[in-house]
Amino acid sequence: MAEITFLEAIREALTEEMERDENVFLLGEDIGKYGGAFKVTDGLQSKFGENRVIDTPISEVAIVGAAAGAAHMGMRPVAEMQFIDFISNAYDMLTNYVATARYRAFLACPMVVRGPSGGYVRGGPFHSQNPEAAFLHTPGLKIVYPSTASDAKGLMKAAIRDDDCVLFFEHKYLYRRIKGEMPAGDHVVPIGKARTAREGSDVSIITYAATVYKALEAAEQLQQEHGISVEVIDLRSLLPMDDEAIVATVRKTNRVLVLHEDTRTGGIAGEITARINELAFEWLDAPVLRVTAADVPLPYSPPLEDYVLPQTSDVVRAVLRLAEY
Amino acid sequence: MAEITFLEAIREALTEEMERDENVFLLGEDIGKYGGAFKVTDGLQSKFGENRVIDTPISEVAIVGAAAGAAHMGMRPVAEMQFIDFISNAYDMLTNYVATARYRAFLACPMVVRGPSGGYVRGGPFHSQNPEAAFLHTPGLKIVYPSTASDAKGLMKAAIRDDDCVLFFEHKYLYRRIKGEMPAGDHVVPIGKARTAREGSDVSIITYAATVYKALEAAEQLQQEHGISVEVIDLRSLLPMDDEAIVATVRKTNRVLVLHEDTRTGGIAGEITARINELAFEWLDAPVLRVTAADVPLPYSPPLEDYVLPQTSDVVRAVLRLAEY
Amino acid sequence: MSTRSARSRASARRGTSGNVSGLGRDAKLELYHYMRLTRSLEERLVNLYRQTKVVGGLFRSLGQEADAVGSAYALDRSKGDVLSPLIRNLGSMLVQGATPVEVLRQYMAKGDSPTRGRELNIHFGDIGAPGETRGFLGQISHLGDMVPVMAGVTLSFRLRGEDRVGLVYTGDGATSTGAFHEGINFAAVQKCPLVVIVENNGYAYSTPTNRQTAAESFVDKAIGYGMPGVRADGNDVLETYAVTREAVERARAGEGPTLIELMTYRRKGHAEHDNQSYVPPGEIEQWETTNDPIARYTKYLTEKEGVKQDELDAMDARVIEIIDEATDIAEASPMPEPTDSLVGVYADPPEVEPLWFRTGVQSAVEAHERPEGWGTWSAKEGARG
Amino acid sequence: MSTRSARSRASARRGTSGNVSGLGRDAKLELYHYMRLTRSLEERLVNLYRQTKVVGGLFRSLGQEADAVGSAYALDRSKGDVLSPLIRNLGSMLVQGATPVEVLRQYMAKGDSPTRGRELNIHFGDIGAPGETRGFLGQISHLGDMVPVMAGVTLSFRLRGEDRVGLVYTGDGATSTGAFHEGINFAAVQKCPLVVIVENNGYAYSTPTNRQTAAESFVDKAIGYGMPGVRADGNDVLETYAVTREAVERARAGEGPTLIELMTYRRKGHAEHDNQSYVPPGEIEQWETTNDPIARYTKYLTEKEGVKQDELDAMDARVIEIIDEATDIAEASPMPEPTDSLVGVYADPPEVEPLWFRTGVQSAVEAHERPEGWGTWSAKEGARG
Ligand SMILES: Cc1ncc(C[n+]2csc(CCOP(=O)(O)OP(=O)(O)O)c2C)c(N)n1
Ligand SMILES: Cc1ncc(C[n+]2csc(CCOP(=O)(O)OP(=O)(O)O)c2C)c(N)n1
Ligand SMILES: [Mg+2]
Ligand SMILES: [Mg+2]
Repeated sequence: MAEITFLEAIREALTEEMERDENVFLLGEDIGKYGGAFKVTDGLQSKFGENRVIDTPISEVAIVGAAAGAAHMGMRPVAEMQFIDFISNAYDMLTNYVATARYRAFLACPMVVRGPSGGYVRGGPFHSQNPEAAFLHTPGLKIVYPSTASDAKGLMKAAIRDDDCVLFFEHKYLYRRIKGEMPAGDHVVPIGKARTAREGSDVSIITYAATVYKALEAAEQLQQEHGISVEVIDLRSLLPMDDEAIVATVRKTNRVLVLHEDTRTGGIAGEITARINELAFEWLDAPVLRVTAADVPLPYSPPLEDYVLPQTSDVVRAVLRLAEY
Repeated sequence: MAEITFLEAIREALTEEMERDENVFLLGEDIGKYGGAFKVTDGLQSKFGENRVIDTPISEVAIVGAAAGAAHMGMRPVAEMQFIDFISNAYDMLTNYVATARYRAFLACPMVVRGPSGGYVRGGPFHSQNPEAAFLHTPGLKIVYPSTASDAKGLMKAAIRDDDCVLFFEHKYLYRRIKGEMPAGDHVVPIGKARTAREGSDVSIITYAATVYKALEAAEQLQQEHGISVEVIDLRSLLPMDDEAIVATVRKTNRVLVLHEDTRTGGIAGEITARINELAFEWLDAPVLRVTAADVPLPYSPPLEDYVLPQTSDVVRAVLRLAEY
Repeated sequence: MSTRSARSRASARRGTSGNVSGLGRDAKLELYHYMRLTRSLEERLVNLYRQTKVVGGLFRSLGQEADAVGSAYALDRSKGDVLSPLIRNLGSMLVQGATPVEVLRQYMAKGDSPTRGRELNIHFGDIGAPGETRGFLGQISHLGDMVPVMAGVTLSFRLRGEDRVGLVYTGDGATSTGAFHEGINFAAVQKCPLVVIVENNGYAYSTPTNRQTAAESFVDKAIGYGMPGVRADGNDVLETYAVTREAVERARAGEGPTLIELMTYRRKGHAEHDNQSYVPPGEIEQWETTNDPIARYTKYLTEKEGVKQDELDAMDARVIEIIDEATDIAEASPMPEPTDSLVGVYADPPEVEPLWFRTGVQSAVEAHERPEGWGTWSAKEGARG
Repeated sequence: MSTRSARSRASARRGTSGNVSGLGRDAKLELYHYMRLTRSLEERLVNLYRQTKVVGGLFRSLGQEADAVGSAYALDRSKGDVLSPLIRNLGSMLVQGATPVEVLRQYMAKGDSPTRGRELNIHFGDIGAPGETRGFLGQISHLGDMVPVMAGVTLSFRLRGEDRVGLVYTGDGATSTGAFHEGINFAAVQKCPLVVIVENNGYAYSTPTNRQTAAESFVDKAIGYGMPGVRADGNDVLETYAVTREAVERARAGEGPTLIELMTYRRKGHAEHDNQSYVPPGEIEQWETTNDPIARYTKYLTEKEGVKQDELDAMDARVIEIIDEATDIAEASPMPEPTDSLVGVYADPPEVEPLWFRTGVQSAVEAHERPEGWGTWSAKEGARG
């Protein structure tokens, strides 16, 4: 089969799910005729009609709230945030209304909120955000953040079929840079399972989304230049998190680096570290280290953005420190 | 000097700061004539007038946004959220506009957002929240969460004088239950410094806000019944966090429990654990353990709320496990 | 081109009154029943609150029963119409089929309450397929949020070609929220079959409407959303019914949302603890003595419909019976099992694991650790009998 | 009581035109200068964009220069009036004193740009004490947020008894945000000296106004906020000036906010990359040929004010000179130092420590790691000369 881009994989998942289940519909800003700011939904309105691909006013609260209302009634809405940065406008609706619906009212709320996230693209402080840490803290939500085209497809299908609200973050740096072959048939990747992106035995890197590629680049370099064997775990799902996979890699290498693009303080590396601490403390031969962005709003100018975000060379330095520990 | 309640201490701080600096003003829902849902601002409008204690529409976005605008122009607004749970409506304004103002635009934004937070009061899922984890992740904000009356006063004064935005969480369980004597004079407690609430040598509990009292109760019990000496660190400030104090207690006891009322996954215990791991791994004789609420929206009925929130007996059990490790 | 000011697209509306409601005698008595049931049930709750059996605050709709009952009555339950109540809409929920036992159990935080003790007061619902559910949605505390959600509920009706209509209530205060604005605008653009009712009861907590908006009336917002607006006397149950009915029919006909402002008055405080010190002297008494919706309706029924006072008295007695029975049942209900708190955050996994330090521990606290809430439920003694 | 519909409190307004603007010849030529400067500066940016010297997207206000310039010109800079621009308000910023060099440096992400390379395009400001600052506030991307912020800025004017006025711009699309609603309502209730301008340019990104609101016009929202509303021809710079001036005077007199809807048209795409495939054929050309604000104003100046075309040509040439000079300066500006990214998140501490794995490391990436942005800045070759 031919390779398709990460972005096309998402579109393929949306298309297949819309074909499979007439309750699936899309809503968001400029997603219809225009096909969305990144063209993820390109062609879907002409294929499925205006009732299944709905252009909305600039109203993230209403988009998410209306998705929830429709979801209660048996629909399966997929809401787009034009940039994921605008999900913060719907923070109340998501954390207070949507996340609690099942628990406090026994109401199903099967919906997906998706959108382009992440940096490395000179987007500046409001078009580059990684909002996972803000939502990790909310029981009732699920969060996925894929790094490969086939996971993007399979997880999107799983997210649409999930009976609860799934936040689906699409790293825009990967949209057109990453390609992959799609497995044949109804390709669904279960939410909550990590993936081993590279096997290794000396040091583990636990990461997700765009920094998976920084980890892989670093791993290659470390192998070649230092003979260090690095295992790379791509979490894929952040909530629920795959504790088993985390523990397994800790037991294997005894040295762990957590890597994410998001800022450091309050970023989800903290949660991962705490889990490792609780579940596999005795297996650690070194402290769990974090490579993350610096604690600043993400600046736009290339030298600044490059300095703030984690880079391959940082990963190399951190792994060397772990290996030497 | 006579003891005053936690709530009165906050009112005293507001009063003194309003007297000291005419740029300080208050805004929020029902804070004027009515004095606020918890009466924190009782009497302040009649004392300072309608221009300094402003009743607003039910508009948390506008309250926070207007505070920011006034702050840019040299005012020092103190905005009340009627319950801190409603701060989620202003999540965008706080994290995107306010927190970045200095960095992206060199604009000062000296303001305080305060409100009653926390559970143990049968408030249910929307009147009991602890929002610190959602904001810990945002460079540009500061967060304080006091547990004693005198810290409440001293930190409020520091927050008002701080040149950046400070989120000031007031645990409503403490409002009228906790009393203290106010130090004489201009009592300002620096933001970013923890407090040793009880000295001890066997196990450390790092906590803040209402659970400081759970920790102290447990410590007493552990001393009496098990001869275990527990040190209790009251963080007071969550952002910035007092790494020095954290490292010092780890070095002293080598066994750490992080205790907070907030839910577990994504709660700030993760960040604390990661810091301990990085800064004092070699000093740990046991994994850092977390005692927190369960990962569910906080239910309202007493048996449920009691079950979900951390209780003294949980702390005792966790410390025993650490001590025996 | 020339400038021009905001203009009105108003179509003049004539005052409605009882005789245009189109309701028969039985229906009119049913309206009376629900208004009385609302008031008496709240009075019972006050007793229970004073007995410290209510956990959390108690919210009254005294003097607003007509607006809640009359508007809800305009929905067609046989078609599966739905509504989203706010804290003063106990009456609306009763009309849709909520029962006194449910309400009492909720307020007493019982384990068999509609939310199993998870949510407070009348924050509960029953919504889904027509026939199988009664059609009211559980509110959350965050004001305004129910408007977008109901926009979505009714959007689903339109998308599926269902013949159903939704009604969402919002207070005068809640109109100031961003969620209200985004939701009503979304519903207007999407032509959702939704009726939006602003209950103007003069106050939002302590804040009078002139500190909430500079507009003369809330119905003035309608034109800015491109929808018809109607202002009606919310203390006239038949007028309320009639204007809502008209809006419901418009919605059902595919003509989109209507904004209705119902004029009423909150005679009690925001909640039971509020002493209303901010209310100008005499204002409450004025409404109580000259504009009580039940008194007005009683007068109408006896004078215009020839209903005998005896008949109404019998209905009142029946209401008390219902409430007595419900109270007994609710009081006998158990409190929830502590570990039920771990069930049902997600469909999958269906249950959260107990945290390690709780494994095997069933209940979390000793009685002496229990705090007093804001309500009157006494922590130290449990729910006293 | 009887029901009634939304009514208008409209006071009829006559069309304004050039001769009621009250501006003298010099001022009128200054308006021309700013409109031309706006257009030519954006044209220069297009060149630089094509040369891959612009980092990030490029946003045009082609065809909207009159609305931006005319409205901003109505503020009194000597009194310290302030405005909050949006992405199409380059013209407004120039009127307040923003310079082409600043704009060019911003777009090129230079280290000496007004935000030191931290923010994009025209997201920069200069606001504070009158006299010391020029009075424009740096916007953020999240639409609507500037309305509450400007409510607060102007609230401070009222609280301190300062004789200053604020002006906030919002697009037709941004009116759908909760922040817009909360902010304008807050300003109305608080009688803030604020003018709110809705620039109705027909589109929000690809979304036409009839998918943004069901209302006939945005000015219809004014009555619902209890403020006067005026709709004006935003492509007529003098009419725009006149209606804004009136609103500014109302605000300064303590009479509170006014909502102004300026009718205009976005002739280019949302940003340079947008091919406008969603625009009905002929629509752009129609506006271009019959309703270009500069062409219209040129006609007015030459026909009604007796300005010679030569004089205008000389002004145009001067504008190009200014821009050439500014381009040279901006191109010569350095990119920021990487570690400047750690400075100034807080007043205290003034600087974030470098993370441990970066200690001593000055620049983060090798050239080969650099990604292409959405803009045309070429990662591989840096900012090509
Ligand atoms: C977003 C939000 N902010 C603040 C509150 C706190 N609060 C609860 S009820 C209330 C007043 C509501 O007034 P109104 O909408 O007029 O309804 P009423 O109580 O008069 O029926 C307030 C401020 C809230 N619930 N939600
Ligand atoms: C809250 C929010 N949602 C979405 C966006 C993405 N976005 C940026 S500009 C734009 C369209 C704005 O349209 P309008 O307000 O009419 O302004 P115009 O571009 O026409 O001047 C959108 C949807 C945003 N910036 N903020
Ligand atoms: Mg009200
Ligand atoms: Mg527009």
